[in-house]
Amino acid sequence: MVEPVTFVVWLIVLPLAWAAAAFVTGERIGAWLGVVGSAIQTFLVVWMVATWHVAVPVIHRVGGWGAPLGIDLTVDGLALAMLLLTQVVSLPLTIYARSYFSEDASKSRHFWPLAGFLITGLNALFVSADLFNIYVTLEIVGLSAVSLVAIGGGKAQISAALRYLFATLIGSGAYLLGVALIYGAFGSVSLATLIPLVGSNPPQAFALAGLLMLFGLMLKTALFPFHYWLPPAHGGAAAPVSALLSALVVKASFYLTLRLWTELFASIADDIAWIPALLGAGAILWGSWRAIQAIRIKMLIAYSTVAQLGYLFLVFPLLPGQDAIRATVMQACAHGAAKAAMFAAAGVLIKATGQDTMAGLAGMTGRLPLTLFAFGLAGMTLMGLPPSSGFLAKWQLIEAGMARDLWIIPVVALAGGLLTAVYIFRILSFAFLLSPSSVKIATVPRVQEWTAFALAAGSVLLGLRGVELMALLPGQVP
Amino acid sequence: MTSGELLPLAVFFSSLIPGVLIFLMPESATRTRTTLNILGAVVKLVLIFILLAGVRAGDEFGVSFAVLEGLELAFKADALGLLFITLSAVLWLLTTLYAIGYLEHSAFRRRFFGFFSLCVTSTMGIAMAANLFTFFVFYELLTLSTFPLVVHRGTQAAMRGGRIYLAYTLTGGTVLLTGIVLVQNLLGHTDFAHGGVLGAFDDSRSTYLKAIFFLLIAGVGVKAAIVPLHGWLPQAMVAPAPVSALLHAVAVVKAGAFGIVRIVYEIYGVEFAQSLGLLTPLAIAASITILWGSLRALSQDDLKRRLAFSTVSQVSYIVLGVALFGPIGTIGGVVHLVHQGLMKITLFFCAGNYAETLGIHKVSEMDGAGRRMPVTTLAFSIAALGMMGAPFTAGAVSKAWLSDGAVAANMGWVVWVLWGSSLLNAGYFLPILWRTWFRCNRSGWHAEHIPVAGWRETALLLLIPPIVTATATIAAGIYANSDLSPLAWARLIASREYVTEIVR
Amino acid sequence: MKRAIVIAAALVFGGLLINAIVDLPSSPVNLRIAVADNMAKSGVSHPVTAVLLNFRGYDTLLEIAVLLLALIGLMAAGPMLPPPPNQPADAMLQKLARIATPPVIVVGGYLLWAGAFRPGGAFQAGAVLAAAMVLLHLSGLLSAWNAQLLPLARRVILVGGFVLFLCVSVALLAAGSLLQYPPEQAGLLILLIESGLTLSLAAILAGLFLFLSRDNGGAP
Amino acid sequence: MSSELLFAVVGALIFTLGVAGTILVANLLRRILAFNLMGSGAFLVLVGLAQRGGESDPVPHAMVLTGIVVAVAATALALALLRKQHEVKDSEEELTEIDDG
Amino acid sequence: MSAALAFDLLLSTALVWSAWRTITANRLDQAVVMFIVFGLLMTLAWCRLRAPDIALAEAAIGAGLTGALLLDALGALRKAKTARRRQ
Repeated sequence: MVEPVTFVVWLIVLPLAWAAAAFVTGERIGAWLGVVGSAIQTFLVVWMVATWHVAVPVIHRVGGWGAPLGIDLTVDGLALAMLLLTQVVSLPLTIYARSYFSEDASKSRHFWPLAGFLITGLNALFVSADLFNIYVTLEIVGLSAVSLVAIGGGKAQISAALRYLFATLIGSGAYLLGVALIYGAFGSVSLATLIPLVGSNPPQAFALAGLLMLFGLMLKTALFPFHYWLPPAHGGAAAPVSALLSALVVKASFYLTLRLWTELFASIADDIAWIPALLGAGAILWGSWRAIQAIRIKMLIAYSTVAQLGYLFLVFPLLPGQDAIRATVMQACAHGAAKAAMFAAAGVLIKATGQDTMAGLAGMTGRLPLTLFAFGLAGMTLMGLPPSSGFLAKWQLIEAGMARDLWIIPVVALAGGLLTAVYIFRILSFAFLLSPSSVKIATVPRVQEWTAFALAAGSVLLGLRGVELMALLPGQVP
Repeated sequence: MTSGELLPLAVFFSSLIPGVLIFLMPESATRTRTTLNILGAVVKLVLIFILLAGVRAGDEFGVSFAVLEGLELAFKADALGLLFITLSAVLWLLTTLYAIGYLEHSAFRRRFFGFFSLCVTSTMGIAMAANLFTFFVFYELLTLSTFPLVVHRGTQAAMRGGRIYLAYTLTGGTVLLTGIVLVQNLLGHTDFAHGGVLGAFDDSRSTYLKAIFFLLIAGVGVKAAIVPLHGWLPQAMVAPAPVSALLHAVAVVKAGAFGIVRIVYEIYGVEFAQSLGLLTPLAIAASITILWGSLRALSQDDLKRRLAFSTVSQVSYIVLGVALFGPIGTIGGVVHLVHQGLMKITLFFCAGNYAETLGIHKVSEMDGAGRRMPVTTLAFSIAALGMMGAPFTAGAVSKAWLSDGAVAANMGWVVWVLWGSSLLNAGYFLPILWRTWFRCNRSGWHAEHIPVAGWRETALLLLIPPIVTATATIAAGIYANSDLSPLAWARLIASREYVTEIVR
Repeated sequence: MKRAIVIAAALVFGGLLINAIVDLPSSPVNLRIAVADNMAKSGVSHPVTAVLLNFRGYDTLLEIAVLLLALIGLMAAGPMLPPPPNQPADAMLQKLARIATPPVIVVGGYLLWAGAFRPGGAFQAGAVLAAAMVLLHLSGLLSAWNAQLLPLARRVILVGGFVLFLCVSVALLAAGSLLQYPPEQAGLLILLIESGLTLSLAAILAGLFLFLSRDNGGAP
Repeated sequence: MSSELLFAVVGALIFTLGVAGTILVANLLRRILAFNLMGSGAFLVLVGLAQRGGESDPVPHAMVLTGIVVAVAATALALALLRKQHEVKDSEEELTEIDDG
Repeated sequence: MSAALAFDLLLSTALVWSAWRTITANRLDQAVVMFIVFGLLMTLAWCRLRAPDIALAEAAIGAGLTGALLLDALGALRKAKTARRRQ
């Protein structure tokens, strides 16, 4: 029988199809198409993961030409893990969004096609093995994300979207010039072709290209201090959009950074590995600090994203160690699920209380226990408290750091955990306060509460059984 | 799955499942919730008796799941764990009964009992943890599941208490985690084993090992409220009485003390810890805590705060026992784990009764309370005397074994610490007894909530638990030498931690 | 201050960049040969079209997606403008537009057909047609589109070419992989795709203008 | 120096100009222009560098075609957002007290 | 030096100059016009680089459509500004 992994192109084709169909059919049918499509994609990817056993990457040669003439799609454990994360997080979010947008058609009409294109872009990006093709996927992801932020149509959303747009355009511009230099230097943009060609002393253009591309990707990942665009965009967008962006979009450019860092630019990476780690530490401290001071719930969550992205970059001095990669993949998945849950929960709370402030949360543990519980579980993952995937990520990170006697990494990770606890419990204690029972709250469909809870529970359950996920990645380096 | 694997899980789920179900039930389903709570507690007790019999007969109970490659969530039900489990389970049942009476008509009961069950579940996890990793998992879960209980009242004061509680415990957790990862880094595992697992290392690593020991003890020391890490305990008094009772007598502080026992005996191994010279500093820290807690208790007028500081002092008896090299000290410490639990929970039940029935929160308001509430006050007196170490009480047994242990470990000075502590205990308990019994109140009970009904001076559910625990306090003292006493079980534990024969 | 830093940085960067470009050894891989060798199998005789629609057709598929989603984003975020005032447009301009449009369409058709063997193709053709539509709009003969109420037919035209392209590439999965043309039908399929794309691209590119534009012919 | 290489160098200059512009220029419309300059510069580098040998190379041509279309898409979106922003500037719906780090 | 190279040098200078003016022109409409000029020069450059396809696309899309969009936006923004002044 044929390897399920070869169906990977369906993960690109399906969302494209339902995006286009949703554009034609309009919001009502479009929503159903989105949900069903995501469900099928999730089933496919789970099937792939379950039957994944090959150690070597699976290659799909688009057009049958093969690199360097054609474009190759490569699926390895890392890509598969990201595909899994994307589908598993986006399925509940589509269900959530269907209910969330049900009342105003003007927004949902455009949400579904854009969401479809976004998911396409992500899936295509994870499997692409061609630098220029990656540029196109980056543009799909970037532009659809910006448009999704803007569908709010309010002043805040529009200015946030513009700021985000310029950030992402500068990022892809830098990346594009890098591609141009590499094509000039080697005459190819296919990773498989390039990696063997990069000798011991590559031309200066190559190093420059590396810097340009990595800079562009870090800007798109909102790594401190390039995070300036993220809080308004993620904090201002509609809840399902914020969830998609925080959980998945920033991970995509991070995934590319990691991939290029360890594969293509390995020769120049080692000398500068401390830079991303330093910025990551800065992100953790600064992001947490701003989150602690935030007034609005979604702003707090957005700054928490800035901080959590820092963890992803902490491991760079430990690369290409497999233990470091495992730690960072676990962190990416943990944060993906938890942050999606948190934004979904925040959306419910804001709809219920009619205000995006912490003070409005008083008494909510009594009114919306399920949502608050989801929020708490997600917070547990972000704090890295056991038993949660966030804890496993932190554990692996600390272990990897200690194994190489890089003490600063565990110290920063642990300190970051405590800072996270400060702002998470800041929200929760508002929710535990007694409120005058006179306060009326709007009713929110249960499905929104439950999807938020499902995501949060997922982020915790992964912490009780991380074996399968980690099994996707190559084994311990001896 | 064999019964050896199934039983520990069953004990675990017997409180987890009720907890989850309670969360799913509507607030109004009071009766179902009550039945579920009590059912869970009773089932747990039954299971535990099966386990007790098995362990006494020398059977092995354990089960483990891989979380990551080379990282396991592992449980085992051994003699030491079962001691803690039994204590928690019994007191859980009583506290549940008490809480049902105490929280009648109050809001958010679903939340309260839900987290209450999770809290006990975490305690079970701590008791049955077979390695430091698992221990840590449930240690932190305990913190999280007790937070909603501490802030249950939802007032600003409650929030403040909750924040302080978290600040201490989470920081402690971080320190503990650091130590644990270091152990993992050193050994590749963190399993508990009789006689310890770190003994293999030679002197070259001794400073490193000492540092790790410091981290681990500091980490669990926060929950054990070792001075100067005890600051959270008096603050957590904002919680409702059943919570204080549980926090102080069973779950939290005991988790800390229990952690110290595990670390000393089953990670380092008491002989190895002695050879590293780690026990004397521990004993000193414990002694300081014992005296300091009692001193602070003297000056507290708020009854619960006085009891809190008394807890600070009493819990360190356990630590002290652990730090006394030799089986006798061990027995004294381990048995105090149970005895202190019985006595302290009695005191908190009674404090709760005073507050609920007569609105008394301060010692200075207690004049004549004995006349109005003889039964409660009797229970209170028994427990208080037990704390002082009066004869025929559980306290006497603990103190006797501890001082003998001190002599055996030739740390004579510890005996003086114990005597000093007893005097101080008398110093802050006798005035209360004097006021309640021998002074009559003139102003009348300004805030009387519950009227007298026949012999019942207060609600029945508030009355039964303290009676039971007070009786147990005496029974544990008088029948100390029977095979079923906590002491007998402590002997069993010690006999498994030491190869040497126990003679006394 | 910031200005000075940025300019200095820009100078340094530009210097490095030019330096890197100037002393660059010749590239080890040369795709021209690969392209030349496979032209016969590509179904077209114009190399750029072969790369665009066949060798790297996947890029093009995703690129259309970018265009489409930008249009949707524009519709989602674009200003909610009032319906255009029907001011009388410049008669001269209208005459010009009327005269110009038919030949422009012819040119578009030619470019599309020419793409197979010489410069040209769907993009150029679509762009030219779009330009014609813009011209018609500016001359008041074609009114602006309203993003809020878009007739089904127009939506179908907008995505039609893309969907056609997608369907073809998926249908070719049977051959083993996405977009794997059988050499003999490659030419035909590419022409089919390109004609679909030409219409949709014209509509999309014009839409980028027509959804936003509100000055109905009136000189700016 | 061949004229192809010359154009590559020009592309480098234009890209640098564009970057500096996008960072320094305050006016958003100008920023959009600057960003387009960045793109064109990159395209020149791509083709010029690829053809520095003198012979024409279809692959970068196709890439640049793709790039131009993507650029116009991004530009249109940016302009739409820009105009929308001007439209809502006065209407005081949801105060934007969004704070950036 | 050959005539071709001379032309290329000239073209290059023009390109850089127009790009520079696009950024530095002190009036917005000037900047936009300069950008369109830049687009047309790019078309020339593409021809010189033997890339007629790109030249066509640049003329139609890069200069043409983008230019139209920019001018349209410019007009709209100016209208909005004057409207705001009136209030």
